[in-house]
Amino acid sequence: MLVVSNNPLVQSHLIREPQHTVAYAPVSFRDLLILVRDKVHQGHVLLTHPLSGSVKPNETLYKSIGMTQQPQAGLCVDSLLLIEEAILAHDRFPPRTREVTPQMDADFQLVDWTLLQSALLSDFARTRGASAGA
Amino acid sequence: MQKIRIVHYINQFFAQIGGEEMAHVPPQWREGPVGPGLALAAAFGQTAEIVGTVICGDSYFNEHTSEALPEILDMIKAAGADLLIAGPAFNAGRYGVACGTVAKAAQDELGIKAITGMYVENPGADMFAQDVYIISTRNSAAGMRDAVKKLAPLAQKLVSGEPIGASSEEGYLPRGIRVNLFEKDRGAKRAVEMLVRKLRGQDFTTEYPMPDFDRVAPQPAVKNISRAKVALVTSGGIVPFGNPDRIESSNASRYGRYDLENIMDLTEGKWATAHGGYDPSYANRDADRVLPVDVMREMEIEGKIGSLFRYTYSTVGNGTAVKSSKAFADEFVKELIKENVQAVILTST
Amino acid sequence: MRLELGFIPIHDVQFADTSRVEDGVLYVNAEDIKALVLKDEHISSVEVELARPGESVRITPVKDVVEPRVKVDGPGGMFPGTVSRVKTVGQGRTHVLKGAAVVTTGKIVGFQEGIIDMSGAGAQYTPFSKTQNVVLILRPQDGLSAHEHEVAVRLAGLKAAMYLGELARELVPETIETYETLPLLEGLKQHGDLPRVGYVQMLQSQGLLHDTYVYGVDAKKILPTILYPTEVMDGAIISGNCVSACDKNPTYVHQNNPIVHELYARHGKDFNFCAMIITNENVYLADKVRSSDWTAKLCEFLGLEGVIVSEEGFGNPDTDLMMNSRKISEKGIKAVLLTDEYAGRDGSSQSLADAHVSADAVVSAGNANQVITLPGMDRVIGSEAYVGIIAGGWDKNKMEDGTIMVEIQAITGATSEVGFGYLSAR
Amino acid sequence: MVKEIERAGIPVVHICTVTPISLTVGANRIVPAVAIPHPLGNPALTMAEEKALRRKIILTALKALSTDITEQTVFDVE
Repeated sequence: MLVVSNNPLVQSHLIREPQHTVAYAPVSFRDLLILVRDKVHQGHVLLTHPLSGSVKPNETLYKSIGMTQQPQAGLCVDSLLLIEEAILAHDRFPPRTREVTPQMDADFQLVDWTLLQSALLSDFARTRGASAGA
Repeated sequence: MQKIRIVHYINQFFAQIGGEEMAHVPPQWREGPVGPGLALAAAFGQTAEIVGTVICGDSYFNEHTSEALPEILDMIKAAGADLLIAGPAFNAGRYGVACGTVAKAAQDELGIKAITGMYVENPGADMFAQDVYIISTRNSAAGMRDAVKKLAPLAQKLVSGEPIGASSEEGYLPRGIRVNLFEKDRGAKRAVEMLVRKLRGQDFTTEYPMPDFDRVAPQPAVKNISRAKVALVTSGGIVPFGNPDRIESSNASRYGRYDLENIMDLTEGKWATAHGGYDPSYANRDADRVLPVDVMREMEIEGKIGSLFRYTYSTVGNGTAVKSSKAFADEFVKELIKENVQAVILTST
Repeated sequence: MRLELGFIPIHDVQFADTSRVEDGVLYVNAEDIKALVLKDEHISSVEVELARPGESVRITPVKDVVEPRVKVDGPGGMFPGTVSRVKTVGQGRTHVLKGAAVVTTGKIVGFQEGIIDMSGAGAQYTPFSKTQNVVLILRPQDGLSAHEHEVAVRLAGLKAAMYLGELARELVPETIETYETLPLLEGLKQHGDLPRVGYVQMLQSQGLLHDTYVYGVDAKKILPTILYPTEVMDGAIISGNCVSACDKNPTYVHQNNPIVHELYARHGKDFNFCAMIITNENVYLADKVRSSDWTAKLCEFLGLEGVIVSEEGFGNPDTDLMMNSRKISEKGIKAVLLTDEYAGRDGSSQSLADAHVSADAVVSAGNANQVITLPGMDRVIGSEAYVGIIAGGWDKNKMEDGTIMVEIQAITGATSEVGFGYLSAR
Repeated sequence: MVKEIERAGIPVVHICTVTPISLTVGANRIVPAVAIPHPLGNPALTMAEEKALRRKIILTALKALSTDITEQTVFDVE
């Protein structure tokens, strides 16, 4: 899985797992969604939902999104519609300015990581199953 | 407390001047309530007074809007109104459009409260439901009593500035703005009731209509494109260099209207893109790659189209950003119609 | 499967030396509860407080709410697979301390949510302003991971509710309600002329503070499956989620699932309520596809003609909801959806992150972005320190006079997507 | 935008890179474009070739406007 993430905790966990590639970018939540959209245009297919979790887009600072490692030929339209809708949904939540304590920052990272972890488990089952069947 | 001063707008039919044959009468002023105004006045009781009634023929209003509207607004203003009530228009289309137009103008230009009433399928309802409160009425004047019963309390709330409840509570047509309310039955019970009705094939009303599934039937083909005036519109964000209207780089809240007169080609340094989603260098080097003015001029010269409309409209949006772009289009489409544009080419990235 | 619920109404809660129920009053020995909870070495301290309807009390951040119940007859115990051994439940008799609730609070993450106001403007938005609440304030051992902390708090609430529920074992219920769902074929024989109806419940299943458990199994690992609806009344489903508290189902709401109850109310009259299907809301898109495929398949397999589908959460679950709607409709089955809305503070934004034309019958539980001013309270159980940073909280929402402004999404159960409340939007 | 223009009574053709989005937003006459940063161009070509390509797309659009349709239709550039 290609994980596009602005979450340092995700990067530190996945760096030890060669089956995953982390495209780490220390950017805003919104810019991360844009980054993912650009990758969709390059042919990568979304594997996780860009609005995972209930922490609202104007609240958490972190997002990690799973995509296929390799781009496919041509654009995955479902992925594009999904990421475009996610960007629109993001923009509906008014920006907030508030102090994020180090503890909160760590917690936002942690929750984002657990959301991604649940996807990694599913992805492991799928890709291992596929190779066993091949 | 001082009585609310109401001006009532009605058409020639409800003023008992006459039917279609009298629809040409220009605006006139009568002191006090007329026709349905009597029922309205009764519903308000001591809290309000209909100080006067503006009467205008439906044909006159719709064919001479630019003259009729200022005249009507002057009458409303001169009467020192706190509130304008228009109609209700029930299912009368031209009357509905007139009521919506007058109510919106009273609100926007005179700064007074305004309210009207219509049947949901009245074309005026679709045009004005987002701008003015429109009481949902039956499709004929037989629904007058019912309409008045809902109109008076909502009008009073509007004037006093009390919070307005949800459309289903107050009886107005949904305005696309979601308002919370407490229902009599809990959600689970309402869901079961809705399911039973759906299973039986009975009428039910969804509490949240899905957005944007309305489809517009295709317009017939342009009969002779080689004589047609064609307009160029884009969501690709092509703007004069420097972005004078400061159109935002994504999901813009504004659009620009730009003059193409004597412009044969969009050249680098004069035109650029405001779009921030993608690499802008291609469009900045040659904006015709997004807004094909150069080729449209060739088409004009070769007689493949009649002419290219003088202005282009440009905004930034991805295909799915329908909400704000809908508002822009509603605005600029008026000019397209006025200028007799017969076809539009819309380009998107 | 047939279950009797025996209701013992509770209209007051008091501390006492011996825990017991007398004349509708729940007497609680706090020391007993503390000792019980502190058996878990992950919990370092626990305080017990009481909150009654009408009091000037705010409970926050709320983790879970649980109803005290006890199984007096029939297989298994309350909350099977967690604090009781695994055994299929939902038959026999269960006693309920109706009107009482255990509320757990304690900071697990720094942006935690959930407000229950026992009086004032916020009270009408949460069903738990009307219950007699025994509140546990739980603190973890130092260095405990957030995951273990969540488990410890979750189990503490269940154990306390078990303990209080046990007080009802020998009591004579004031009223007894019977709920019965027959095996499919027998049900068809009995109600052959009525339309076959089911309930599809979508469960939040994504990660820390976003999980739900079914007989102890993490719901993200289930395939959609079938339950007798009475199973949930014995605690087959429990909550492990509380983020964005307005539309998450506390365990109490699972125990009292209002859709189950409203379907039973008209079962055998207007339709044949055949079964309940549970499905999940995973992060991984292939899981969403599979689960919605299976949900539609089970609906078809059961021969259902109509279903109610309830969502849990906003954002990515909207995608699951629309997949379910589309696939169930494509089977020719009529569906009614239950959701809440995020239409912005002014109500003008599109309410859901996804939409499908098949979703033509939707019940709305209200706009969670609605802003509300809550009065200051004489007593705060837990801590208000997090109110400013919760999803519904404003940045500078604490006014000098003690009032706070929040979106109702901060209020526990405000926009319940199983239709527990009365709030809606138009 | 496309629906508002059409609803007002003016036929509109949507030249759009991602035709499924165009279908989703309710365009009736759709002509596929080249690529997102340059829907009516291709920087890999010479200026003359590029203009020829743009002409083809516009001619297809004019053909679409001149064609009666009853449902959403994608007019491929030949």
